[in-house]
Amino acid sequence: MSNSTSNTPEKDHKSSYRAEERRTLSSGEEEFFFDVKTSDMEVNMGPQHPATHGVMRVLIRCDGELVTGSQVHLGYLHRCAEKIGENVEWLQYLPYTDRYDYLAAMNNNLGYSMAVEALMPGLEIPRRAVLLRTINVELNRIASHLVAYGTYGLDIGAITPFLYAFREREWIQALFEKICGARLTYSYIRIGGVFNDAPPGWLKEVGHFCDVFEEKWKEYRDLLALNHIFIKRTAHVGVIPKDMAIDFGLTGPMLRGSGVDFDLRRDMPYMAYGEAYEAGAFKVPVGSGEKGELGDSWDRFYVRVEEMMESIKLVRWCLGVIEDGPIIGEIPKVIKVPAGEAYVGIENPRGELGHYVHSDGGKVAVRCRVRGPSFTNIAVVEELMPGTLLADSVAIIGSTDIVIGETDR
Amino acid sequence: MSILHQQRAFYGLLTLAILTSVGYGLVSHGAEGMAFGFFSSFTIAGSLMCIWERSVVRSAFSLMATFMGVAGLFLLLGSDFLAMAQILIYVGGILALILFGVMLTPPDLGERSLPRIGGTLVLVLGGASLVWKHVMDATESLAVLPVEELTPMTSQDQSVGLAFLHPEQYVVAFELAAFLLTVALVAAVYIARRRTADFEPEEAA
Amino acid sequence: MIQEQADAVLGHPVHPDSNVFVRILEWLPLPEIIPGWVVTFGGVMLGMSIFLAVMSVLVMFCVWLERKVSGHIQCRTGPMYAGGWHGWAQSLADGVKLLLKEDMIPKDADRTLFWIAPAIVLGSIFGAMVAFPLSYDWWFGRMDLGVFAILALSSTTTIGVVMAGWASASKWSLYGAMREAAQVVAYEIPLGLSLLAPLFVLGTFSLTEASAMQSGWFGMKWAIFTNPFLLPAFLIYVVAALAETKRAPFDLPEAESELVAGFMTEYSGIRWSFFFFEEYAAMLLMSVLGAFFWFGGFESPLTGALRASGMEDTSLVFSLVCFGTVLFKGFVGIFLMMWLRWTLPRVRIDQVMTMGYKYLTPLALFCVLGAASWEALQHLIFS
Amino acid sequence: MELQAIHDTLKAAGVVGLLGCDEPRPANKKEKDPGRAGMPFLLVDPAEIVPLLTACRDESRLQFDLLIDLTASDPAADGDDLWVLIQLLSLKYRHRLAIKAHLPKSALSIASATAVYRAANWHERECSEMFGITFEGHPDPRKILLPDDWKGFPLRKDYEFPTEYHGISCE
Repeated sequence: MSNSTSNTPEKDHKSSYRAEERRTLSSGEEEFFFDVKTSDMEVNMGPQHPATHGVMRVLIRCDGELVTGSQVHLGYLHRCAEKIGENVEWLQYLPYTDRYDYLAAMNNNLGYSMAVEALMPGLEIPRRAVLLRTINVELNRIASHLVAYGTYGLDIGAITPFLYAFREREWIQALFEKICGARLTYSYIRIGGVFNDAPPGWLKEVGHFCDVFEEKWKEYRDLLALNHIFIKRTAHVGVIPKDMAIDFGLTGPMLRGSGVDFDLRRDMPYMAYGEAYEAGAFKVPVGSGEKGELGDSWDRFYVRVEEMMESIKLVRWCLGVIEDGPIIGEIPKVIKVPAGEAYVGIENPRGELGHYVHSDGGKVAVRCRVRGPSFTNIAVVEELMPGTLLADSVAIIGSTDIVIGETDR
Repeated sequence: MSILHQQRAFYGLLTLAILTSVGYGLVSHGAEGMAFGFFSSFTIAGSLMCIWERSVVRSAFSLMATFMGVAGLFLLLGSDFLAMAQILIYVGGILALILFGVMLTPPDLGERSLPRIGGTLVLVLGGASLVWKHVMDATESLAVLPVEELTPMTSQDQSVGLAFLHPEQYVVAFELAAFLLTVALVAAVYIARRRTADFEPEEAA
Repeated sequence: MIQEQADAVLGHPVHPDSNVFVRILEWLPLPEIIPGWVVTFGGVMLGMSIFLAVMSVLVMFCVWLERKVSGHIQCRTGPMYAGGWHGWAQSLADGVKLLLKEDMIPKDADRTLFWIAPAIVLGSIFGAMVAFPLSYDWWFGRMDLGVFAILALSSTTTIGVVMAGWASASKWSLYGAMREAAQVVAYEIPLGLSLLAPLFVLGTFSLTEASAMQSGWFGMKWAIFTNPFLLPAFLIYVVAALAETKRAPFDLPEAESELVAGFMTEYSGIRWSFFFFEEYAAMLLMSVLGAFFWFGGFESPLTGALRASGMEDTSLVFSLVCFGTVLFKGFVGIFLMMWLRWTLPRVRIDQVMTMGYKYLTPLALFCVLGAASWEALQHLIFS
Repeated sequence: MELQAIHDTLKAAGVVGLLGCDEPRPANKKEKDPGRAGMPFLLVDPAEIVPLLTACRDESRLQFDLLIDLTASDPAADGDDLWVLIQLLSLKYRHRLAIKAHLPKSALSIASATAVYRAANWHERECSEMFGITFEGHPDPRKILLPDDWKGFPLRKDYEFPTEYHGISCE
């Protein structure tokens, strides 16, 4: 406990932990200190633990409240998605993509569809389908970030924002239910387009949702992201410097939270994003170290909060340009994919979702690789944890916003 | 005799002793006697458990019974202030700190092999007879001066405060103790303070 | 001195020499044959059961209130079905459910301590509640040292919590227990110091006397209006009371996202509910204590009006009004605590410690000093 | 930058181990070639993978900062081919590079890329347990998704599904 009451300024408490570690490690010089050395304790956080957001196990070595080491164990939700991809037909695999990042199933559908479409050179996707895809994917990004917002609040101990966030998410799910009949696992975006046109009045309701959400968003930001205690808990915690983020291959809000201005939607555009960006429909929010230092948990969190607003603007833009037309390209009932291989990465709410598909011209894939962003993003946690407090480790895991279905696939 | 049996025998004897003293107090001096029997035997039982128990933490917890029993005895004497001070300082403060320190030590069961059967019997019997003797003595003294006839100590807070501040009573001792504690506190802070200058900040490395 | 002063203010002694038990026993037609100690013993038992019943009902109401308040803060309705009107029987139904649930003890747990711990927790908090007077005329246990007793006995819950955490043989429970010990030891100091400020102003440890000292200005001569240093002292008291009762944002011992459920991770059934009973009882305790020492206790414009209309302080109606007033004030405090809980995130252990030792303790000392100086100054000027 | 240009840049920088480009091509009925759709890959020599990745990362006109993915592919059960696939991404120039390295199933060993990109760590662990590739010099060669005592390499085409696991039948 003596570690907790440090008299160093609070803003660099992390570096003071680090310095202390070095002090105990370097046995060469005799330091003058009265810290009682207690035996280390190994604690299993998970597989069943509220802070691990699913069935993940983090083995933590603790000295009192101070975390001295950690090890992440995955695989509790491994469902062999890649092996299944080699055994079912192209279209049959689509519902399996819903299951890896179950909070952003639309985005997963899109990633897989785009990877297969990359192998079909003649296939053209109609404009209405492109815009419907974009609208749904962005709505799903909002829904996914709302969960990230709510559960991060929950990790920090604020329960109410979680329920507010889920209320808005519920509305998005209702919208999805109207367009495709499902609330969580949509399989809405198909190879070649989308499978169902927007029902009458749906686009109008999406516009209404945007109006309401814009107002609510300000409240949510003030309630949690700008709350003083919340800032105290997350700023300066789990700092990922720029070069470390790049070295670990982080993508999405994790990368942007560290101050790297990179977004696949803007920098390697697909669907309607290039056009939308040129029309000024959205910006890419980047962490600035506003409340703490660049790349801390608060930055990562706030990037997600701001992205929700940008997604709203994108949806608005799409609603403005959408017009009637066909919703799916010319594809046969049983899809035959020409031989070839392709890797397509798209910007998921959690980072780059990559699909590598290899076809030999047959009914099933030779190889269907899924590169889930959470899998890469969680790897950095082992590195961040030593030298933080137990409560900080929860804040760090929460700020990576992982979905276990995706790390394990 | 296994550890479990020893444990059972010990606690059985202890319970018997407590019940006996409570019962005797009740028969000889009514409700007050019963309360006295209860509190006094509780005090002694707690201290016996403290010696007997193999786990350090359980020993520490059993001290709570002792402290509470003593507080109860003070209450019985009509001295609320002392009773509450006993609970506040010993149970809420000192015991919590002892537990805090003791709990992180590894459970070393082999080390505390003091209470063997013979020693245990001696301790328990001695304790029981002590309880008995205490009850006898105390009830006799109570019989000399029944509780109803004790002058009730109204507003003890004021009498205690006045005693501390009265120049002819404890004011010098009180001030000296306060001064000593302040010096000790400042010295402790001085010794335990973190010397940030001793190791360079991380950025420099 | 203060007692005489208070007696003079009220026009009658503040401690009528009878408590609720004795009243009830006097009222019962008991035959003479029954020995005296049986009557005393029976009186104590009867009084205890009445006391437990009253307090349990209050605590159950708190649980229901918490669910309703949290529900409405979160745009839900909370319990609606059990019992009919706004789910009033929900706590009762929960209690029955918890009684019927399996009571599990982990294999490696220290069974004895695991069994005793909830009893200590519940016993100490109810012991502390005995010190509350229900009105000028009714009380359960006569306490000249009300505040002192409440602070002392409620600090014993720490031992129970630590015991529970250690006996569970779970590392998360142990963490919860250690946090509880550290937190409570740290915050007992500012809590006691912030209470010292109104104690200086009112000059008494006794709750009844403190209330009597504030009866003036038509029931509005509350301590907080008489001394400018009492407002900061009250704010410190609120923070320290939140920490003492383990309520958010200081719910570190049971931090559900970090420690699963802290010291009660391994508890189930009715034993688990004992810890919740303790939490709500402690909330009630702290709120009512605040009401007594800052917000006039039994005194309000209503009591002022009743007194002006010539009603006796010992009459039944007046006692009921007193009880209602103090309960109302207590529940306002409880509502405040709930509001905070459902709004704020949790702080970290080092921030808790820093705040307790580094800021609240010196500030509370300053308030005590200021309040005492203000009183002395007033005394010099006006006399 | 297109793949051919990247290839040329690397070649100009004196990087060894380049085996050419695997470009998509249209179907050619005369030579009975079914063609190949999709994306181009850079073919490299697995023995030179570490210096090649280092060059990709450090070469000022390429600057592939991010290792996005590292995996393998087993096209056929009867063949001896196994391909290691690496996806790189440049934040500055906004281009991607897909690398393919051929490994024979008889000698599944390749140098670990963890010294160049730390992102490779977990990807290599997964690749290793799924395909049985040994990554020389990997700092932490444990299994990651599978249980520690798992037998066989599930993503290989010649993998035989187990009939029981710890006495539990899975048929």
